[in-house]
Amino acid sequence: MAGKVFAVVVVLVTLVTAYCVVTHVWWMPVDISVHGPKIDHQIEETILVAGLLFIAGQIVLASFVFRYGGATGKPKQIPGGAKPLVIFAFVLVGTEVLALSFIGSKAWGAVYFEAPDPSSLRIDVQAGQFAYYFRYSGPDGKFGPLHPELINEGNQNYFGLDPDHDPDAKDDIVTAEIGIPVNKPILLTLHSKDVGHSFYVRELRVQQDFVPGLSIPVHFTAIQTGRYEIVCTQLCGLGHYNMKAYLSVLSQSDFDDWLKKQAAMQ
Amino acid sequence: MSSNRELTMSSYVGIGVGLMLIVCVEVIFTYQHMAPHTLLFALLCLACLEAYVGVMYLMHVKYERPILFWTIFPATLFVLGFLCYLFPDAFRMLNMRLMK
Amino acid sequence: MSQIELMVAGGHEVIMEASPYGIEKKKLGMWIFIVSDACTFGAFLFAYGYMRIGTVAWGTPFGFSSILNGMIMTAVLLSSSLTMLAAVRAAQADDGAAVKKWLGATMLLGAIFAALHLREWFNLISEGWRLFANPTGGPAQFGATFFSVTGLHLTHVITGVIALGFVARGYKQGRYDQSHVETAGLYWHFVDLVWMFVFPLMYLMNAH
Amino acid sequence: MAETQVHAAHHAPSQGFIRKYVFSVDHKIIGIQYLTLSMVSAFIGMALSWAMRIHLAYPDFRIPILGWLSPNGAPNGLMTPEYYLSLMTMHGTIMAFFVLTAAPFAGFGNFVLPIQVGAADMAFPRLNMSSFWVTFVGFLLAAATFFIPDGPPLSGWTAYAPLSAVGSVAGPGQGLGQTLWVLSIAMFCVASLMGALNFIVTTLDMRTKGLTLSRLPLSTWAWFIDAWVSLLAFAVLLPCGLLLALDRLGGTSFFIPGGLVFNDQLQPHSGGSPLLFQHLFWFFGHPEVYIIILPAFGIVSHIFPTFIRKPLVGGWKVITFAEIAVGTLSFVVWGHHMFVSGMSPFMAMVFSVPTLFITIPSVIAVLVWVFSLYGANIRFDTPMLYSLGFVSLFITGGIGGFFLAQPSTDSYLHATSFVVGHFHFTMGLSAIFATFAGFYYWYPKIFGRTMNEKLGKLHFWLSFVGVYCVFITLHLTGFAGSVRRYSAFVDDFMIPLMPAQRFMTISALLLGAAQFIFLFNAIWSRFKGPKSSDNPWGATTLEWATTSPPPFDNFGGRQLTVYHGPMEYDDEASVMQTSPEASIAGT
Repeated sequence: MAGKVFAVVVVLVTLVTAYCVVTHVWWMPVDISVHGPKIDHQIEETILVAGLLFIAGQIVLASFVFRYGGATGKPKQIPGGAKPLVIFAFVLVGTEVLALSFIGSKAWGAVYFEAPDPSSLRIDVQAGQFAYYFRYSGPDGKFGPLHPELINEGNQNYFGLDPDHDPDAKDDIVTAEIGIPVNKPILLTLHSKDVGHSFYVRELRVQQDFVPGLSIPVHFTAIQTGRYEIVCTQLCGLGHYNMKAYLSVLSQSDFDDWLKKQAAMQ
Repeated sequence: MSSNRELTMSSYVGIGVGLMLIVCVEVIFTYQHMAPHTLLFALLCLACLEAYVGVMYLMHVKYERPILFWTIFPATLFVLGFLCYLFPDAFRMLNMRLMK
Repeated sequence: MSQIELMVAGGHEVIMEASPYGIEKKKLGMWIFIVSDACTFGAFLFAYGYMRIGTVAWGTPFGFSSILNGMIMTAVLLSSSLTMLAAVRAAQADDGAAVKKWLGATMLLGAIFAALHLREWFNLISEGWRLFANPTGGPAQFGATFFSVTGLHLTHVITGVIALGFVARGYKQGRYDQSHVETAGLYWHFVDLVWMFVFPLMYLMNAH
Repeated sequence: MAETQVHAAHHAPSQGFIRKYVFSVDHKIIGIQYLTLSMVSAFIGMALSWAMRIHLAYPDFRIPILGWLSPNGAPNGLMTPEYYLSLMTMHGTIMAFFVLTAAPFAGFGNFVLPIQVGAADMAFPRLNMSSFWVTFVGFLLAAATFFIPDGPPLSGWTAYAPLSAVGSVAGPGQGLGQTLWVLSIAMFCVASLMGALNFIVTTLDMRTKGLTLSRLPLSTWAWFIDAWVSLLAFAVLLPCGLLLALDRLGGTSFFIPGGLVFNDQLQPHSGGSPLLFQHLFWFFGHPEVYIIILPAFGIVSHIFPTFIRKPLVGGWKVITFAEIAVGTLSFVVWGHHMFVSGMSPFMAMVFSVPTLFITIPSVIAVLVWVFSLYGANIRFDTPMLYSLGFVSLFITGGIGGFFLAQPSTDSYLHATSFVVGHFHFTMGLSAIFATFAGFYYWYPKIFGRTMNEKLGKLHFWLSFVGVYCVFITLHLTGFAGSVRRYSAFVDDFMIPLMPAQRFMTISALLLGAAQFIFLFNAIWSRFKGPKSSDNPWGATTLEWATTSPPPFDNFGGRQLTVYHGPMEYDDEASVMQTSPEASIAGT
């Protein structure tokens, strides 16, 4: 009895899980990046491969428990013993994981090993407890150097810029939201002023930690306008849950206007 | 239990003197103005040689059953070998640092 | 007969599976400890290497006098390994007086090593080196790595000297036998061999 | 000779309550102490998870006891975000270290392993006692953080630097709380190293006549392999903890880079690397999850043959080599926790491949369990139900691994609740289920009484269904991008997921409530349960060849000789390992 109940429960759980995954009850938001389809494709591929293993494993478990629960008489081993099982694991699972790592590396390489487009718009991102700040280089195309000792939230010097002494810093535009033009390659430089943070935009399929002390480059191209949430996914302290900013993907003309407006507010 | 019959005290003294000589060679190397990584490589090789001699003779593994050798060396070298995986990030720390 | 009585009467292998290693279980235990401790030291040295690679302009604070001091320390520690071997041989020959003499010599050499090492430490400290400070104005990582790595080693040496004292006392009182001396010897040689890495990496790589 | 006399002196049964039950060198008492400690820890950890789940789904709900525990963290019982993080940190720490590492390995291992190898005690009984008491001090240090003014640390069980390294400027709890945490973990490391050393030597050197390695019970094999993994992994966590302590207390900058600014104040540190901390931590951290799951493999492999009445397919070899492969590979995959951490993207691929390949030995282990059921006569006593539950949970958990092992897919799913669901299945609940299996299985041996079957089965069904309700939902919300370690869902994105959050909270409350059935059963059966025979399950290994509970020296002065492997089952018939009768299953 217990065995039959167990089998039924396992099958039910498997079917419900599979149903939820297949019908996308809760699912990834639509991708808005150029590289995203590769990642989405990889996830689909993995769902197929892993999902089949999941269903097969649970169903075989359930059916054996159902069939042999409370059986009597002389027990027997599966014909052939363990050898076919080991061969199965090596050949089938081995092929699967080889394929996944091969295709997966290509998806990963497409994101991380491709050099950023030289015409990219460069934006400097600084994360701190518990906000992001973004910096555009302004008309001169150059970022002023950073002076951590000058960082002062009170007078809104979030980056530690010294416009009085550094000419490059004079026209830098610092914003609390990030606006980017659509269909233009973007190169972010991530750095943190205090602890580890992360830059995660679900729709962009981008997640990258900020490492205190390092500048981490991230590049992507957004292909759809809209306003998207940036959230921090690296535990950064008591305000972690509330650390977020918005990414606005704008048409080129909207972006130019927006940036002008931001420059005027400096 | 195990016995030390295989080595006499004077051969131990010889090993001790040999190890000290290797240390002297290390010191001489240090003052040859080699490139740091060449020096590091040379020093590490010599240190590993010393450790090997020490473990095999002073600590007597050579005269124990081979399984002892095959237990301690693979386990230790496995851990130390794979810890090398963290060095690429040390170079990242050098090359991608925020503050020059 | 109980298991214990049997062991007393017939020895280990009549009633138990032979150890695959054919050595005393406490010696095996010491070997296992050494494997783990080697990884601990290794991780410290890897952290040092990581810092060293990742730091611009590390600086090399040791002059020849420090290196010479280090060589003397190495010689002292190597000799203590030899006296330790002599103590083990004396224990195997059941020569109580010689065991006491050689263990005493080992402890003395260990203490000299510690004293020389502390002198080096105090020299550096008086020059202004700290765990977090570099008197020459360069990166502070040298002090941090040097004091922590050698501090860990020094702790091992001092622990070893104390442990040898207990072994010597136990041996004299007849509570301990030659296997205890051998086990302590393994530890002592291990501490010696760790120094064979600490010396080139912490001293020689930092000589100017 | 002196050696054996010293040995004999250890083994006179101690007189007096303190020597007998508190500072006891008897491995059985120490095993019970470990099990008790982890049971207390488990209920603390569970209470913390309740508080967190309630806060996630019903942020306005007041929990009065929290208000009493921390007037600052939860004024009037209303949890603040930072207190949520503190509870989360302590949930992770207590569960990962003091429950999952302590119970299946140190707890059952201590009680059962020496008996299974036919020894009177562990190889080093006093070392064994010290490892428990050091663990206990570690536990007290961790528990003490609840009662200090700033409360427990809030940097998660992974305590990433520099959040964990810079001190109280990084937030409440990062001062004294984090210091106590580091010391607690260092203590735990030392205790685990001593325990691992003891297990290894006991398995190698204390086996009774005839108990060759090929005849070792599968649980002993798993504890032995696990001891090696512990020995090497904790040896690296210890320096990691010491360096973190130096950063906090000695002013060094191993993990703290220069130019950090907190509250507009430049910190007096320079030159460290947060990535170094992550590497050292995960070098331990990934083997740690196998340290947790390997004893579970062993316990389940040990229980299976008893209740399917035949040997596992492939005998001892296939499952044991799979465990060795898993244990070995576990050391070369740690970087998959760091795919998006700023680690070299090339290393991400180097770590990804072995992470995927560790699936192969895991799949072999699962296939062994599942296909052993073929042609079996399965009996559904509670231990077997839990073992079957373990297999099902482990399959489900393992599937998530495919997604997190690949850097490309991980870059979307990393730090979402998908990860939380995944590791709760694979190492959390799987190991807990195996622990329950072991508990129901060995309870008659430990206390000489049997646990109530009806309550046991009820406990199983509620737990099994509850686990799936909570943790599959976590996977699904993870696909939707629900971020972990968030205390309140202020994000626009997460609001639509609130129904899922409420469902999980209610399931988790029920799942937790079911554990009180177990607690009641365990305590009640201790005093009122029916007396158990020496071998209630008809099992064959040495722990069943002695009385229940076993006498002080385990076999009442008998010296056993072993003639068979541990899986001599054929339907109703079985042959004890100690019986010279002919083999019936050919192992």
